[in-house]
Amino acid sequence: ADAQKLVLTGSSTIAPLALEIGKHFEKLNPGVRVDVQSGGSTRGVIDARVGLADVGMASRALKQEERDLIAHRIAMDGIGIILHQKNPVKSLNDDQIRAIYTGKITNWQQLGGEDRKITVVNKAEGRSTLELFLHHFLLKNPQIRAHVVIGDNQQGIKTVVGNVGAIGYVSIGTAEYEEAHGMPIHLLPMAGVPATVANVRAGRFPLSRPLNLLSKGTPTGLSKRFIEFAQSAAVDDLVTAQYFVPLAR
Amino acid sequence: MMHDTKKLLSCAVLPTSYTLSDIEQGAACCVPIPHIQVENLSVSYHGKSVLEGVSLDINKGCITALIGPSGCGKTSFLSTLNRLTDLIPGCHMQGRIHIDGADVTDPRLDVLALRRKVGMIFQKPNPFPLSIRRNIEMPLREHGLSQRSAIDERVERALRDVGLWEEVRDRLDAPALALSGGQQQRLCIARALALEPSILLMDEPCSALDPIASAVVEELIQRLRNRYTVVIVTHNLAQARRVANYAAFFWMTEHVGKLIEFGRCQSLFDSPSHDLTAAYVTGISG
Amino acid sequence: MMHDTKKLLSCAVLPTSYTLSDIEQGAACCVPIPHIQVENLSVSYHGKSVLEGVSLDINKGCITALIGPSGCGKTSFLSTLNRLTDLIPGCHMQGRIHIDGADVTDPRLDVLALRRKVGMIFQKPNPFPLSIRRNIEMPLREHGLSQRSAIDERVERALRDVGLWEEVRDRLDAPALALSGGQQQRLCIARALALEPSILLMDEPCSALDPIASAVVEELIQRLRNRYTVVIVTHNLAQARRVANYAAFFWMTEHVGKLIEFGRCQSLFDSPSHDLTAAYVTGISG
Amino acid sequence: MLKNPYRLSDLLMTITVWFSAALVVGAFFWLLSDLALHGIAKLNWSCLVSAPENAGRDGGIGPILVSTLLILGVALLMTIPLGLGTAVYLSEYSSGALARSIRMSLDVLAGVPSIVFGLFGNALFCIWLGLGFSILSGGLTLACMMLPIFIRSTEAGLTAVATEWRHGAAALGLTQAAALWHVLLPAAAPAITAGLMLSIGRALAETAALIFTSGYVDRMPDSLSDSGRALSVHIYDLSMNVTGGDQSAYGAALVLIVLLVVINNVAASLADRFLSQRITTS
Amino acid sequence: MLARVTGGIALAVAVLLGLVLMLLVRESWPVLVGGGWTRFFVGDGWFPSSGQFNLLAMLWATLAASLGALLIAVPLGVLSAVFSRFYSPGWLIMPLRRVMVLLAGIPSVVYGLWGLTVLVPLIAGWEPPGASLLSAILILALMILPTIALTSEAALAAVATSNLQGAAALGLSRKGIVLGVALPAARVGILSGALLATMRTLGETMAVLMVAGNVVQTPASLFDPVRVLTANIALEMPYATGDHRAALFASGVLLMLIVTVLAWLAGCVGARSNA
Ligand SMILES: Nc1ncnc2c1ncn2[C@@H]1O[C@H](COP(=O)(O)OP(=O)(O)OP(=O)(O)O)[C@@H](O)[C@H]1O
Ligand SMILES: Nc1ncnc2c1ncn2[C@@H]1O[C@H](COP(=O)(O)OP(=O)(O)OP(=O)(O)O)[C@@H](O)[C@H]1O
Ligand SMILES: [Mg+2]
Ligand SMILES: [Mg+2]
Repeated sequence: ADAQKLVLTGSSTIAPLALEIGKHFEKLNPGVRVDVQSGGSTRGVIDARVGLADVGMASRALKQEERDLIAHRIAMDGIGIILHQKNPVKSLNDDQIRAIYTGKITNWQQLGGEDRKITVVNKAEGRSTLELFLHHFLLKNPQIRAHVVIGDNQQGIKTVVGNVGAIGYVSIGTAEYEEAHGMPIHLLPMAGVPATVANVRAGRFPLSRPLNLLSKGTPTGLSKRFIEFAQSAAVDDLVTAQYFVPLAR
Repeated sequence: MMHDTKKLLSCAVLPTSYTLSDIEQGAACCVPIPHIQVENLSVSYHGKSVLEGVSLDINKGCITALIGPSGCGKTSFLSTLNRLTDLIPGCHMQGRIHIDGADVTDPRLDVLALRRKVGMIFQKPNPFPLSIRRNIEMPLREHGLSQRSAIDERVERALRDVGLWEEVRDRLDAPALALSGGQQQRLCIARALALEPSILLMDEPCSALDPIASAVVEELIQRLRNRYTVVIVTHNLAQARRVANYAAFFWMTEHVGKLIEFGRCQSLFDSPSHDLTAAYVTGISG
Repeated sequence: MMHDTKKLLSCAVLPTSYTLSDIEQGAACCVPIPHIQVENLSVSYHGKSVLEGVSLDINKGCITALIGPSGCGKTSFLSTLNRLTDLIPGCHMQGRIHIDGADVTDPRLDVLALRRKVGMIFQKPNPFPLSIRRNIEMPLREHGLSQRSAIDERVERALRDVGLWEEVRDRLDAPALALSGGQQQRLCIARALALEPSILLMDEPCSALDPIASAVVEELIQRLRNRYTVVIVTHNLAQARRVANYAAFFWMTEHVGKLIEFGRCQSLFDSPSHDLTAAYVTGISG
Repeated sequence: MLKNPYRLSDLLMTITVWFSAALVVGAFFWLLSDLALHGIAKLNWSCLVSAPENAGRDGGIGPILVSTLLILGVALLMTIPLGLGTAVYLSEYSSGALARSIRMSLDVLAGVPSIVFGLFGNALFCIWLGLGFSILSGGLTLACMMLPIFIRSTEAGLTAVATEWRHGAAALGLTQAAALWHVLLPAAAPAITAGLMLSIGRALAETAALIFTSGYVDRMPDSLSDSGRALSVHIYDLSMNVTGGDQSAYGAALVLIVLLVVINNVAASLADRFLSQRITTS
Repeated sequence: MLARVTGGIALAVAVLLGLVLMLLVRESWPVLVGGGWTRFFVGDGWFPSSGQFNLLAMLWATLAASLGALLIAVPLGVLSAVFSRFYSPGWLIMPLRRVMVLLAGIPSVVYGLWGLTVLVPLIAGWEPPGASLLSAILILALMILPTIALTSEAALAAVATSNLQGAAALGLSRKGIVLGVALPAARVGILSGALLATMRTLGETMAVLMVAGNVVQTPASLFDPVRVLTANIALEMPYATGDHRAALFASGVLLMLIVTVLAWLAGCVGARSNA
């Protein structure tokens, strides 16, 4: 890519945010273009590694074998458990969640709720939210007895909205927004910590992931300037507008 | 009476296979009993009149040929007799038609029953894209016959009637479209006969066939005389002469068809009373 | 020679509009100069032979009628003469055909030039879905004529030749498909004539037309005598008698067509030398 | 004459047919009214021309419309000549080994999931040919998807042209090219337009293949080598990735449907004009 | 000359299409040779991260969804085509066709979105989880209905009027004409329309992904969530590497094979009914 054009590829979760950051960056640096392509975190890793993209995007921490890249955190995203508004269950502990997801508990009655079948909503293989969730609850994917497997955040929310017995996990920012806009869902606290953006930002919420920009080696030139801009406090309002959690500074 | 019959015979020469008893049974044809009575019939398409003021009586058991140049309304006339005009968008008919005393133009008439009674054969053989057997069986079933043996018997009888039985008996389940043109046309006739109609309308039934097939079908039509009232459109004047007892000559003036002359076949051909008829039957020979 | 001419005339009655000078110009037809020489021709479809061992010479300026029952290979025979067989999948021909001395079966032959020289008219009129003018003009342009005035002149001449000019002169840009059947057929003939062929093949050119249109086209064909070598397939034996100088009778034995008899029209009809011919020309009259 | 014994079954049939038609239409009106209900609020003139803001929740879809049309244009520019050429080859020389293998691979390709086309386009056009994420890559990939549909329907149209005309043209000594140009293609025009509309429909609705080729950038494209977001990708992103993007998604869906109707009508009237010119004037 | 030019174009297209097929095969090659093709049909299930690549459950789901959609859409589509050819009052025909053309062009994402927000909750209220084989079938049926209705209508329109007139002249009722003549005469056209539709159901990705629930399991009831092969590719491809990626491509190859077999079968049926 030429010096004035920056190509970002990767996580579809980060893409809308990166697009907005890119637009602001373009405004501040006339003549510069920032092209954002989505396609998934793995794609961001691969493209950044082979140089197809100047900067990769990954909505998770780098794995062991990906340490040849450098991750630059630009925001946080908390993952919260959501239930339907009509579901009287107001909190679940980790063991209960584990039991639900492994199919040991199949009815809300067993958890003090109504007599209603539990619909377990899980994420598709490879998604970083899934990896985070499994890691936190010490589960393996084959153990999970899901009823619905989803791709992206919105699908999860729409699924829970449409099904009183459903349980799922989604991005907290998104869930807060939808809840505020009248979607019949509610977020559960985790280990007693309420699932709020503020708690994620403060690092109190146990289930959260970093949103990373990736570079091959130490970034230089335009990439460096962009990454620095994306990490600066100047983008905090953009991050908030996309319902993610700005970095604690 | 006897005199009439003779005249008739001299015009419509019967095939050699006919015996005297055949002719004698043919009394129906010789005694003019009107079977179809048409009064002041007009047909229009999308408001444009194509046939006007036709009145004639078609006699029971006789073969009546309709002749005339293309476009003069012969097909349109035929189609009114079984109310096939209902199906043609924009087609409208006026006037009176009585068949066996019932008014064909009555909107409350049961047209399905009418059409069952008045069979129709088209210029281009139009067997359905089904097997030979199904072609005959399907209409029978639709008309309420459901007993296997009765159906099989009727299928065979109809095919025998048209002389097709020997040719197709071991391939009744072959597609009808695999038959030759002449066979297809005979199948279409068999299909109509199986419903036991009393009237058969034929719209140039031989014109799409080669001469041999055409001769076979023509001979078949002659065998239908007396058992059925046949109205046949043909461009082949020689054929009209050979098969018909009565002939009706249509002509078109200013794009509107009219019935010019109607009468005994022989008199129409040999001593036409109208100049147009004379010109047509002599000027343009087959 | 004179004798021959008389015989010929008595068979193919010339229309009243013909004058003696016409007949005298027609020397080409009376002196048998072979124009098309066919030797031992066979045609097969997908390996199945349908026509075998046909040998005959077609004379210049004469009208030769091909008669015979359906399926005996008349159309197939015609199609070999302008190599239209090339277009039919699975069709294969064997034998020799010479036109004006050139070998038609030669694979290196310029078929486009051949087909320009050998015009063909089909049973169903097939004007292109273009305007009347474009139907004639387009082939001319494709054959390299590009001068506006020359084209216009040829279009007019061709339309006059077929007697269509007066009927369509003020609607040359109307769609050809809006013409009546007979007009369409004459347009197709005009289209072929505009290319100035020397041979015209006609495959039942009148059979899809009503008698009046048919008579017009027939008269037109007779006017083509002497100027063109015409090979015409017809099911209408009366027509063959009326128009043709020579006749070839094809018959099918065991699904393979053969040329049974070929000769002067009159002798073939009046004193056929073969039983099959006799049966065909008498047994099944028009 | 009597009343029929078989009238009852006829009545039953009539009821069944009316009921089925009503059911089908009813289901679709449910769907369409839902779409309209959700999306209509988002629709106005300014949204058609302005750029998206806030990840598409606000603002319009101007650049996206432009990208969509450019991608479609590129795809059509490829599809029409290649498709016509191939269809002509298949219909006129159908017996060859090449024809047979092309026909077979076309049938197979009709069944390849679109996402695989996306990966193919990414590998071939973006990376191997170095076009990168661009409108060009997207259009070319779409062309690959449209070709099977377009070729098959054009071929069917050509083979359905009456043999009378083929033989008529040949008998006049016309070259095959002349016959095609003057007679066969005009006569097959309705089938060709139908195939074209089918392929346009498929192209406009395509999501998976475009994410990997024309990309995600929602800026107004400067050239064909710019990345540009297609309308269907926009809809997908709004409904699946963007929090609070549903209403915009419905709005964009409505625009897409209207666009399709407009394109279809334009195509149909162009074809009509072309046909009537060929048929009636000199 | 024409043969050269069009042959050249055809060859170019053939090469292009060949490249697509090559890519599919090349990308799936590692698992095809590495693990043998049998691994797609044996084993505990689909756990790509632990090297288990059993596609059978998804294959059944794909077939069940397609078959179900056809069972609904073919009768409805054909009957509505019959309606517009034989029963509809004249003024209704054009609007009806317009609606069908419109619907045929609605992108699958939109069907999916609608299914997810309207249809799935409806079914969930009846029998959770809602996202299920049934919802996939219904959405697919809705998607292919226009195709089937339009192609059937075209096939019915192509039935020779001589046949319809002949049937009417035999005194057949409208029902008799439709069932006895029109539909049998149009069967090849209807069949090829249904085939087109089947291909679409097999290849459809986004809409099914959004409503089917995507759980890898062999469906035991209509209310079971299922994952079809295309959804599997779309869900996992962006995150897949190595053998996992190759296995996804292999499932693409499998889909293609099914479609090929179908196309071939249809060819046989068409050839037979023409003869
Ligand atoms: N469906 C139709 N719509 C409009 N006009 C029609 C229709 N059918 C026939 N006509 C017109 O009605 C007139 C009479 O047609 P008809 O078919 O009855 O003539 P015909 O004597 O049977 O001719 P032919 O000998 O060619 O069969 C013709 O001018 C024809 O153009
Ligand atoms: N394209 C074809 N493929 C296979 N067989 C054919 C083809 N065309 C004709 N035939 C067969 O070849 C034989 C001769 O056909 P042809 O059309 O030459 O006969 P014909 O004498 O012209 O008949 P008709 O008088 O009916 O026009 C027939 O048995 C026919 O079935
Ligand atoms: Mg008629
Ligand atoms: Mg022939």
